[in-house]
Amino acid sequence: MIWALVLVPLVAGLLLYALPRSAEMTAKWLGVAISFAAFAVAAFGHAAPDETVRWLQRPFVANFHVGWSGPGYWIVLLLTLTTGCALMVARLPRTRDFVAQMLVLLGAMTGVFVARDLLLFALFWDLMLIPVFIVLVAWSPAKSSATAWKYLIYNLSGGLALLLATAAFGILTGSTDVFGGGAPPGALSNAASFWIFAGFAIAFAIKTPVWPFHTWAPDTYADLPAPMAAVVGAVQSKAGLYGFLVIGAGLLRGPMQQAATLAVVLGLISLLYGGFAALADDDPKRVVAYSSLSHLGLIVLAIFSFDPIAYGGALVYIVAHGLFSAGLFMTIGEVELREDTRLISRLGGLAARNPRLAGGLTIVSLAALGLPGLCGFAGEILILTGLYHAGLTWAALIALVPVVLAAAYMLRLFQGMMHGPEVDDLPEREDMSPLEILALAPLVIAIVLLGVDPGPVTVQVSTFAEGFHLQASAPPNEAARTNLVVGRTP
Amino acid sequence: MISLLVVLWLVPLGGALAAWAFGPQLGRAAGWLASALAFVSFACAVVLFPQASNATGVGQTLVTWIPGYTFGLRLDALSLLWTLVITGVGGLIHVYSIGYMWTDRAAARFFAYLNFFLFAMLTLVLSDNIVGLLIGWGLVGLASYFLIGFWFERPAAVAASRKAFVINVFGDTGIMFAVFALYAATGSISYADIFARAGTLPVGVLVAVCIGLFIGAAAKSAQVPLHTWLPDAMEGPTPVSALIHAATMVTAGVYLIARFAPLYNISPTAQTIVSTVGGITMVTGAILGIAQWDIKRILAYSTMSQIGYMIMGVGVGAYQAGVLHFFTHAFFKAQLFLGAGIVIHALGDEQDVRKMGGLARRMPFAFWAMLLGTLAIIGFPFFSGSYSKDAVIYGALEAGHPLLYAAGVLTAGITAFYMFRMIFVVFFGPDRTEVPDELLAIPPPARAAHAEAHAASHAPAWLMNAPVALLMIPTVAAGWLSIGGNASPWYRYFGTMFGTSENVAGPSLPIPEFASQLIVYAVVTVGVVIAYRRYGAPAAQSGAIERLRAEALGMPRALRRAFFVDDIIAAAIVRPARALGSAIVEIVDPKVIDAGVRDVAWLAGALGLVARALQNGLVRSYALTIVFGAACFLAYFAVLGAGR
Amino acid sequence: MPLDLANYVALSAVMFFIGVAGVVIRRNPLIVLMSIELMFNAANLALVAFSRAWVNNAGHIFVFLVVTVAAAEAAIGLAIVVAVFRRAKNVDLDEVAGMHG
Amino acid sequence: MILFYVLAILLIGSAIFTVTQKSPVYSIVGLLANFLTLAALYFTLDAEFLGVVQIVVYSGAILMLFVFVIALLSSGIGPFSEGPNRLPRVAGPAALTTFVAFGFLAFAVLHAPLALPPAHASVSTVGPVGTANVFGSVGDFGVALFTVQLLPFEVTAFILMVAVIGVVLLAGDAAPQRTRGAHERRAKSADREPIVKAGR
Repeated sequence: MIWALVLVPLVAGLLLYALPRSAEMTAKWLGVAISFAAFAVAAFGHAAPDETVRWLQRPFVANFHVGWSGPGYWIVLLLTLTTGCALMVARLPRTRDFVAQMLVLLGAMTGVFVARDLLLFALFWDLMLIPVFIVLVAWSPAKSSATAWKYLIYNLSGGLALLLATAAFGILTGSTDVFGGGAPPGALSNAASFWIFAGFAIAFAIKTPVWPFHTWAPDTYADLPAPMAAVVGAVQSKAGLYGFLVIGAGLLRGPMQQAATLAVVLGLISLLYGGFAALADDDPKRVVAYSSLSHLGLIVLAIFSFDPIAYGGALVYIVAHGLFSAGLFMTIGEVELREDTRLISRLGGLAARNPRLAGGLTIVSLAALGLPGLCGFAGEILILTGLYHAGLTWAALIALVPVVLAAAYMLRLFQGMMHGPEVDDLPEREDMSPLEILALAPLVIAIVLLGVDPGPVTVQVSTFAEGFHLQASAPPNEAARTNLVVGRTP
Repeated sequence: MISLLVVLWLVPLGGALAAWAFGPQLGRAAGWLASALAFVSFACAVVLFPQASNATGVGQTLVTWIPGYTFGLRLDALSLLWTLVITGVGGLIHVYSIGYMWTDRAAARFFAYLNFFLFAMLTLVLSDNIVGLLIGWGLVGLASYFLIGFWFERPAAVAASRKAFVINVFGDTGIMFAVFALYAATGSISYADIFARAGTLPVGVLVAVCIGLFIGAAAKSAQVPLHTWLPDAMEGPTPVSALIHAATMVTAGVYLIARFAPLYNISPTAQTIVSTVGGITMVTGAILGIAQWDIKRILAYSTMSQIGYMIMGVGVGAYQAGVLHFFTHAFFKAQLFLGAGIVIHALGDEQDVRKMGGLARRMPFAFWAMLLGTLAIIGFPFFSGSYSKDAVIYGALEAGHPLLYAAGVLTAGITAFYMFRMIFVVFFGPDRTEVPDELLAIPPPARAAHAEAHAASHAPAWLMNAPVALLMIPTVAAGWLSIGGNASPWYRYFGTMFGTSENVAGPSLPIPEFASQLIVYAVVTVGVVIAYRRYGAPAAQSGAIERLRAEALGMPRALRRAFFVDDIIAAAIVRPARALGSAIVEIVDPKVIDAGVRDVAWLAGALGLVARALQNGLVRSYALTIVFGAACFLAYFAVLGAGR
Repeated sequence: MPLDLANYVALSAVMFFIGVAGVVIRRNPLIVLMSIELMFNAANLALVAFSRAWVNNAGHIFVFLVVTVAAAEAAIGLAIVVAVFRRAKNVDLDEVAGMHG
Repeated sequence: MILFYVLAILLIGSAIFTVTQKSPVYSIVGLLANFLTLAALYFTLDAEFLGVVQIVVYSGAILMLFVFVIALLSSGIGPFSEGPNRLPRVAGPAALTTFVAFGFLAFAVLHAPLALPPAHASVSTVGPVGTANVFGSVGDFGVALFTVQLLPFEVTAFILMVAVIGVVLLAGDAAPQRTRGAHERRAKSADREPIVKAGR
């Protein structure tokens, strides 16, 4: 059943091209139906057992192994929900092809979050870049495909590092089917595990993004059409954090602890850097991108604090950030559809004519600035509590600065677009249609629910955090190791 | 009965959602609905009064996030007092607002915000834990933001709302620090657990937590130097100013410190900081109150000053006195604002006192309302303010802060002066409503440009007058609750909460309480007399226009710019932050970080060029390359062979 | 001075590099092909000489192979020359630079 | 020994003659001389079969091929006209590289312990069959070729067949559809999009 979550969207995405080009509505609603069906299947199938198909025996064991992990479950829910909501309001040329790409993206990303095998994970990791690249090339408003290449080069570099690290891991331990439940892999030497972790960390840091690997993100988000920006901004960036959480903290905790100081410093820089940059940019999508840099930096801090409270907060914040950034991209996209521009300096006073749109943007931007009672706050306060609890007092204190910055830049974004005197030369358009409200409503409801009670999410992560992890610094068992290393014995 | 607590808490939220979602359909009914729901909450609080008026009260557990992060409600003596004021005064202001917003298109949205504010404020005071308090803290900030920026097409309102919100979020971070420091130290967020383990906190943590909490309190309660949002917040509709920015929300800081009395009591350092900042605010607000021409800004600075009194009161440990001042202030300040609202409304949104004058004859009801409020605020004998203010001032002396005591007495005098200045300028002298701006030195953009059809309001007059009239009773009489010292109903009510007044009136005090009251009265009288001589006397009124003009032009720059606090914040924080952001977006990202990446790409391109030059298609050059390679191999083997 | 393997190998080397020079310097494809034949033969000479030295006729077999390959190479090369000549009416190697990058 | 030096001088001289001639026809004559000399050298190295093969295959077949091609091309308009030298400055480096490579090779050869054992001193040691034939004789060679080295021998057949097919395909097709100019230029690199865009 979990395989169906991955394969049905992938296959459906490819099959959509068999539809006539004019069947735009059919394609769109098919996409929406598949997304929400996936959401329902995932939501009700949280107890589904792992599914494995044999893949490789040499040079190391790898299986088509999928299953739920605590974080993966919530992120897949987030993914299917945002994809469905985003598709509902997709209005752009060549809708059929776009929906197809979205479905491929959905399948590939689901694959990333349910893969229980490192090699499979790496496979889906690279696969999920492709639809984004295609959409950047084909639907970007910009004339050149420079953004697409930038996106691809950055992320493929990460993907390459990931693949190398995976291969090294497989060859050295004999198996990549190592997420929970599998046979215990052979021990890694400290040096080897450090370099393997470095490979993973590069991929994850680029994807998240962490300063200074972030410059692809604002360009990408700015050029992607709003529905895909919502999905990519909300969920794809979580792949890096998911990796840190599951592969880093789960499998390679030893080297991860060695790298903690560096990661905390980079996380703090990301926090502040993104916050300040978001104060200045005129393009709201880039503001959201920079704010993501800031918010996700906080999650990086949380992950590298190795504190159970912070882990709970990190997962809450991962889901929360997905919800509100998807909402932000969607509402910004709707403003852009109406006014043909989205620059803060050009817009103003939209709330008078489009009060419902303003209301939607209010809620998502409030969640983004961490208003107590909405989901952003729940994650934030838990992470900060965890950071302080873990002894990272100064990090916790510095992390308070972006809280204020977030209020400043989010209000600047919101008020710049919605408030102030009406701008005369903007076209006067309809307020949100019922369909658009319907598309935003699930996100808003989730934002409020998660803000009121993140309990279910934190419970998931706490069981996960203690559930499994390989001690990389375990005493090396040479005999076991040479037995496992296939093809390298002289 | 427990479910009644939840009802009390959630009823305003229901009203807010209903008014928000069905505003257009409800029309004016939204106002009535919202008011009714506010009174429902009030009724619930009254029903719960017998059980709740002690230190334990009634409670209800709601949800758990992680172990120790358990949320619940608790209604005890302290929160009950606030609840009654919030819902009671809030209900009256709701009714008043129906009249005030009679012609506003977006009135339903206004009532949604007002009800949402009630909900948020109830969350704040009813929470039995610090995170719940923080949630309420943030939500009241949001409600305040919504209501300040209610007329969002006015740039000034938008800017003011943003400023208020950002400063309040800054305050929130202080409380956030307290949250995680306390959680780390005690493993819980509930007040009960924290206070039970308060004694085990290290001194450093304790002081840091108290300061963090006070940062939150200072931002919310407009304490120096985080006060600058409050005068700007007067951009919101006047009922909002009355409810949020005078009676309830801005006093949340007082609640916070009173709530955390067990922590402050064992941390004299924090107490000193709190009371000192309160004292400074008290004086600063009063001095700046002298320099204002906008009737609402006068009241805003007086609010700031009065909250300074309260903070000083709770800061020195005189919790009953500080909270009593909150209690009386809620009534008389609401009364003042609502009275001012009647004036402003009647004059078509004119707020500049120079454009008023002689209104006592035209609006006798507003005049009497304002006069009663003024008498209460300056501490005129037997009015409510005198009891609470005297208690606070004397409390400072009792706690051993003679300097603060002196400042309190002085501020009482200044308060008397600027309040009566307002009364005299607004209600006496010649009518200046038709005098051109130039003659009064009114700068052109200072006036609110919001010319919604308020002037032609057809709301029944009683809608606005009745709440004001009802407020007159507690404005005069609320202080009588405390007559009789420790035996009074007030002190008995809080007996279980803060213990019996620890004011051991020792012989070491230089003056007894009664003498202190007389001193205050004397100073107040001096203030009133000076105000009368400058503004009220017939001699002063004859040339009022010229004199007001001269005074406006001759105002010291420091006063006009409110001691430059805004300028300092802008120069030290806001502008550097913006500049840093611009530098990142325009320089660092494209020119530094991307440049590194571009250099890598350039290198690849350069390598490509070299490789391309080799691929010239000429067979001979390929052959030569092969030969070169062969030569290298040969050299390698020759050298290797020679080395052996 | 006794005749030894070194003489043969050195002779082979000289001949080889004469061929190399021809390939690198000449622009007439026919002469270049002949130079290649020279190089083949130089290699063959070395093979035969080594084969003789170790008294092992594997070298001879290899020479046989090389001769075959040389024949095939010459045939193909000349066919290419003919084909190029048909297209360009010219057999200057420098003119056949369509593969430049 | 004298024979060796005579043959060596002849070999080198004919090779140089081959490479330096302007006309391919003269080169072929030089090459013929070269091949014949080489055949003689093979005989001195006891490789009688190979010597014969050298004469028959090279001098008889391959050189004939060259002659045919020259004849074929000469029948058209101005054969072998040379265009401008597009690597004018390559001669120096080419000579230098060649010479250096040669130097290294010579250095290696002269420092290698290469002694020549006496002729007919032993029989071939090739293969397990080891028929007691004389080294380099036709019999010896044939036994090796058809027993131990059968696979390479078969492979040569394939090579030749592929070559025949290739030649037919290459030279046998009709006149070209169009003439491609060798001097066709690619688009300027400046017209192309840079990969990473320069800022916003």
